[in-house]
Amino acid sequence: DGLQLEAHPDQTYYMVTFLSGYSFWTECWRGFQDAAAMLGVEAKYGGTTEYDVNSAVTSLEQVIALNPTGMAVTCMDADAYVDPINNAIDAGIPIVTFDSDSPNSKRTTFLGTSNYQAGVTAADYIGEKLGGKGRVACLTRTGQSNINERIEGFTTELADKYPDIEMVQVVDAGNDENEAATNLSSLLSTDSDIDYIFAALQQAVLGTETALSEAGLTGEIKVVGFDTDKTTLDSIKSGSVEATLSQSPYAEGFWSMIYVYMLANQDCIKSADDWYAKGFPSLPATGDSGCAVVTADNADMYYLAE
Amino acid sequence: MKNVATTKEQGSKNSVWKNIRSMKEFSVLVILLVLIVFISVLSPAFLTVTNLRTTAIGFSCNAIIAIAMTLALVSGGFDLSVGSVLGLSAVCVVVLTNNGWSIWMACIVGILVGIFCGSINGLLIGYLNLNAFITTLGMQQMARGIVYVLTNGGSIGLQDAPGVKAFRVIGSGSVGKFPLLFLVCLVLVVIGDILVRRSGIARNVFFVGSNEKTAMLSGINTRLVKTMVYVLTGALSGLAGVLTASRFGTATSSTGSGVEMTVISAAVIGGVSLTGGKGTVAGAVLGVVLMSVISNILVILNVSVHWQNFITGAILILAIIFDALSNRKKN
Amino acid sequence: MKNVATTKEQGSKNSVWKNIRSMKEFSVLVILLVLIVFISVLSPAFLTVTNLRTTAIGFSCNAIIAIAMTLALVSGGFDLSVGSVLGLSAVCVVVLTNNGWSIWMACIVGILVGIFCGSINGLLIGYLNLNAFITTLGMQQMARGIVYVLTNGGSIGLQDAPGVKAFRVIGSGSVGKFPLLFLVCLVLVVIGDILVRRSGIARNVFFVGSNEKTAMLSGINTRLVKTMVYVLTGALSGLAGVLTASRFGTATSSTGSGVEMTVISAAVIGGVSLTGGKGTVAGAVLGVVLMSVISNILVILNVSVHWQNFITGAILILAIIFDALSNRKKN
Amino acid sequence: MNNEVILRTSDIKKHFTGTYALKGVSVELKKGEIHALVGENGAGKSTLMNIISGVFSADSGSIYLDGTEVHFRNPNDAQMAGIGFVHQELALCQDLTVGNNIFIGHLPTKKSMVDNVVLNNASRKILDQFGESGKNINPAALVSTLSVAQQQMVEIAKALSSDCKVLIFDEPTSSLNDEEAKGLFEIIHRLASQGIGIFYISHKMEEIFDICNTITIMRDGQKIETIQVKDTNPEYVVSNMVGKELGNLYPEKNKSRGEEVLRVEGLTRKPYFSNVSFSTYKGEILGLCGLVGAGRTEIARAICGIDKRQSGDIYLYGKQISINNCKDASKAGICYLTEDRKKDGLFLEMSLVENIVAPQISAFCKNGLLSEKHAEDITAKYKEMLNVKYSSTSQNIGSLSGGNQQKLMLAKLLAMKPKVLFLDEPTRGIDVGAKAEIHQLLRKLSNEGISIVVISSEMPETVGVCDRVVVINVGKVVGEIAGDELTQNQIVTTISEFSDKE
Ligand SMILES: Nc1ncnc2c1ncn2[C@@H]1O[C@H](COP(=O)(O)OP(=O)(O)OP(=O)(O)O)[C@@H](O)[C@H]1O
Ligand SMILES: Nc1ncnc2c1ncn2[C@@H]1O[C@H](COP(=O)(O)OP(=O)(O)OP(=O)(O)O)[C@@H](O)[C@H]1O
Ligand SMILES: [Mg+2]
Ligand SMILES: [Mg+2]
Repeated sequence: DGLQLEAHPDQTYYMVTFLSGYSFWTECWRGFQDAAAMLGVEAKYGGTTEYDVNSAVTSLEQVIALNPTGMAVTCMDADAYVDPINNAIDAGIPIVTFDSDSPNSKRTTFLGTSNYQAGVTAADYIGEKLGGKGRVACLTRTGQSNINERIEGFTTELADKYPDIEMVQVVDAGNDENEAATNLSSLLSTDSDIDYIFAALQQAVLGTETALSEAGLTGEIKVVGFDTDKTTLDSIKSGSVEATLSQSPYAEGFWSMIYVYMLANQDCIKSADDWYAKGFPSLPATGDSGCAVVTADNADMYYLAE
Repeated sequence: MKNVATTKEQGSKNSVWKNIRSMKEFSVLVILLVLIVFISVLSPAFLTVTNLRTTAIGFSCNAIIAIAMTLALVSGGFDLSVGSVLGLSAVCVVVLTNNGWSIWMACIVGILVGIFCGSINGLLIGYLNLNAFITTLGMQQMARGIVYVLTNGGSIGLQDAPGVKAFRVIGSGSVGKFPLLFLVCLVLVVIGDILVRRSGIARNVFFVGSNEKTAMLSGINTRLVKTMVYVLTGALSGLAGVLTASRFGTATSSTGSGVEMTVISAAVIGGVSLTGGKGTVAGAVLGVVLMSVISNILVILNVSVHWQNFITGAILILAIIFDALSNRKKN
Repeated sequence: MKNVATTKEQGSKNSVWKNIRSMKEFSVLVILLVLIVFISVLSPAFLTVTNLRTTAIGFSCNAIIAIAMTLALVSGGFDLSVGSVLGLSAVCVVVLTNNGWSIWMACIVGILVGIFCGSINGLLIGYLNLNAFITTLGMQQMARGIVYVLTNGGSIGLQDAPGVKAFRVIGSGSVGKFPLLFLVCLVLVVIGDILVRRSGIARNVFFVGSNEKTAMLSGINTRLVKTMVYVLTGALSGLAGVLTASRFGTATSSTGSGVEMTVISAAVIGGVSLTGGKGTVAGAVLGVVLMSVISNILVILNVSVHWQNFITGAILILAIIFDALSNRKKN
Repeated sequence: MNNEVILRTSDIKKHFTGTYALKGVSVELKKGEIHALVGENGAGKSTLMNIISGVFSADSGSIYLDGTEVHFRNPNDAQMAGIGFVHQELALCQDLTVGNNIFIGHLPTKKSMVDNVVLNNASRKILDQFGESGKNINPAALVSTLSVAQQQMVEIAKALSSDCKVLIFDEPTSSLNDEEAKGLFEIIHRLASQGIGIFYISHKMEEIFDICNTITIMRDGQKIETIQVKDTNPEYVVSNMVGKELGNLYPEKNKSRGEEVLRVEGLTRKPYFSNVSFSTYKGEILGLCGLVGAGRTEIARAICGIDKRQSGDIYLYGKQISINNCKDASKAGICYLTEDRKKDGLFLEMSLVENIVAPQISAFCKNGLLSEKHAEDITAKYKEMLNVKYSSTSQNIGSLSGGNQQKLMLAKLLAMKPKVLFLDEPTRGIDVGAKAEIHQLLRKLSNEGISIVVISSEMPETVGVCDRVVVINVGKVVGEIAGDELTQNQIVTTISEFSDKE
């Protein structure tokens, strides 16, 4: 007979992020909630809006102190999250990490794509489009390590695989779209002979578009953005952005919930008696949510269902 | 008295030069000019129409806010909420228009939202005598909070509707080679500078900032003056928000963040006193221009993003060291 | 005089209560207790050992910095560079250790880096009389810039080396149920509070902040006093950086960002005056505790992240309104 | 007193932008001597003392202490060498306690902790020397809660807290009443008898002839002469200091008075005063007098809307008016000259012109913009009228001499064309010549129909200037004296009669 899932309304699962409040997490949260509803458990979202390890870890530990049934955690810093995650697991709270991993911790599973890989994907996309020859620039946000990793993946891949593509400049996107636009404009006024711009964070896409349109270069310089925010998708459809990268936030959230549910309700998996305690491999250690390139052809599908 | 007479008799050329030298804005002007000469020599890209245009567009909103921030600083306070209020106003314009409001009504609401936030700041600081730092920090968080709630942490694009095209011209149009946004800013700055220098009402702000007790005894309604200062910062932040929405056609959850620090430090570099009583709009705006020329230079020279903060910080400190030394010589 | 005598004769119970009520820290203590009672009633999760432990660990570094920030504010200035200096110190510890330095030497260097940054701030503010806002903002950018350069914008983990295990115990170990980090913070806060309240050297900071000219005319070396204040903020930020490195075993490019605003607003809420001359370490630290209890409550009540900023801002404002009203009653 | 010189200056010169404050001054101070420095406002007295005590450095000239030349780089050097200074302007740390302020710079410590017990006891001892009013000051009280007079005593106590060879008093009694001043004089005599040399700056001739041995007269940054008190008289000193014969110090009194201008009824603000009623009339100068702390300042402030009153009605020309804040009062033409010019009288970092236009900026505006010509004209007019000494109208008012600041504060009020003027210590720190001018001016204004209320701690001034006085004691009106009965004796009698009844 097949496996029957029971509803556990008393079980509470947390999804915890850093820099909460950004739209990417909203999509993860949708997936997480949907899975929780399907499984009949309660889902909650926690985290801090600040970008600081101390606040992030403190709010994570405070959630752990609430003793939830299980947690899906995205890690602002791999090393800094090792102790809190291990402590929680030792206290009997199963944890999966998603989007950003902490590989040295005792977390059972990581679901997501590394930011480095996302950068590589962007480089491959642009490299192929340019036929291996051309000039590119990109926008980053200094000091935010997840974005820094995307840039690293991007530049390394370009240098390795497409030696004839010149990396013109890495520009700081600043705090908001105005700074992003101003800084990119400064670059464009020195050097507008650029084929592609990779805006490595969602908040820089808008500034990039505006800077290009103000310089009259919309369409001449192509844009590859990041994340599938509604406005970015709109821009793809209107043509001012050519492509964007999706790390499948919905899938990350959805499968995080499923995985952590399985960890909290171990007898659902009948691979071996007491498999978790004995360390019998029953769940993949990593799940690649993939990194998709979204273009005008497939943009429609990425709009969040209302 | 005889000495004074003699100085006056000296050639007027000399005295014009002296006048300029004694201006509070003198040292920031010198630094700005030195930087401009420096970068023009290093790179032909600086003195091009496109570069000047985009730099001007970039600092316009900050300059508009700097007008009001000057008064807030002169009154002895400051306003940390300008950036969030700018963001909130932009978001309101977009959300209301998308919900079927007329774009122009939405703009008015955007400015009113700014005035509303400013009034709360003003009433709390002026009438309840609360600390300006904490009050406006609280307002910063509250306004940013509402932005998060309204945008859901993402961004909202302005949908097409009657008037939206016309509206977007304000932020992206040009008159000849001059961006409209910059012209709006220029007009406001000139008016603001004259009013702050010369108008009776603005003078009251100086009195309040210089010695609040004396101002009160002189029959100045110090509470009202303080309140109005924050209403003005709110109103101009609201306006800046409307202009931002017009320029980008989108409002995001981070629109305007960090503006307060840029504007306050620009104003202080431009000679506005943090302890109140001293400052000019021209100085503050020159400070804003200086800061944006610095970031422009960093990009033009392709300075690694990792070094940019260091260099900006170093220039900030060098600027005030220069200011201090040049003032010391004068005395 | 008669009145004073009469009050003294009243029962000592009464006067103890009056003493407490007249303390500057009174209103923040009341707010804190009210919030604690409120959350304890709403959720049993607050008064658990784990929750209190993590909250205490969370605010320890901020509290340590608050000790020095109190003095900076009392002296009439402030220090916006504490967060970046904390970050820089943490990065130095990690980088040096990974490069083969002894971990303990690296810790000393971390603190020395803090002292170095603080000394530059101090000399510029004390001896060149530069504006504290811009100087420390410049230092903030410079220190953060060096962090970016050293970390390449990412993060660096502390590699295993002799002594690293022992070092990490400081930040993550416990004595009984008390986190070691919290105990370190507690000891420093108690010593700091006593020294600031009672020591002759700290008293000079109060004189300088209250009336710099008078202090100078009275033979106090105001420049040295001001310089030393920033050396102290630097030193304690450096120490906080070492402790952060010890706790997390890694240093990131953003370590410490935003700490300055948290600490300054906490201190102001705790009754430290932004215009100088008034304040206690106890008040500032209570302010830090209050802020972290507020974020704890938001987590426990699972307030939507989108609303968190709004609520934090509103509580900030309510806190100072309450403070203002309770002071008004007292007078 | 022996003849040993402790301090000698030789040919001290000092200039500020636009003016020469000192044009070569040489003075000698002997051990145990009480040496008065007199001169008009802006004569350079404070500047000279500031140079002696290391606050300013001289352009040229030298200072000899105990016969050896000294170079003070800062006030601390001077203090170390034993020079104490009671500054003209009150400058205390408002946020700290009395004790801390008295021992600022050399707090008593035990294991480097401030010893509060020793601090307060030592402060107590110093303050007690001032008699009753000194005893009323609690060493643990915050300075910000003290009255101006009390602050002045703390300022003096500060100088007494360290051992000195030379003590400088720059107008120490400008805020003290007679009794407190007497306490101070006893202290000064005792110090002199211990061999300390004392410089004493004052505009009050009686004081100088009471306590000083020697007088140095200064004018326009120059020393005119140094004479022994026993060889001279006040008239001679005054005429030398002003540079011309001075007529009568007080103007003719008015025999008749006009209609009632201001009437207050049942004014109450507990605990400062209660049920105060009086009237003022056209052409009459009214005095409010009483001991320190009688509540005169508080009454004036309440009428002018600065402090909230608990009850009481105010009538102007017979019509009740409502005054809830300063603006109401100044609109109605009721103005208050503060007794603390530094704290709430002037914008010290702003120019003369700006200070003058502050209370009525709109009157100087055309189309909302300030008309600078108009403002400068008015300033020039009052400069003339009050004989203010300054180098340029754009000078910061804080850089003027104390007396000139006081004059400009008065000018600011006069520019408002008031109907009723409350003047709290109007001639504080003003030189004898200017004082006479101000008295004449008050009379002239009064004749022009402004009704004037004077609050003065100087009994002779009250008696000399006022046509009628209302006597206040412990916040209550206890009598009214007018006409020929108005003498110092009568005032004292009225106060003491009341105190006896209590
Ligand atoms: N810091 C300063 N900057 C410019 N001018 C100054 C400064 N201090 C004093 N002066 C000028 O020096 C002159 C002498 O001033 P000083 O204070 O010594 O006079 P004073 O004799 O003490 O007068 P008073 O009796 O009014 O106190 C005045 O003309 C004054 O304006
Ligand atoms: N800021 C204050 N805080 C507390 N008490 C005060 C304050 N100012 C004045 N007092 C007290 O109020 C009473 C009335 O003081 P007020 O200044 O009105 O006296 P006055 O008659 O004007 O005397 P003076 O000659 O000193 O001007 C005094 O007992 C004084 O000590
Ligand atoms: Mg003087
Ligand atoms: Mg008085």
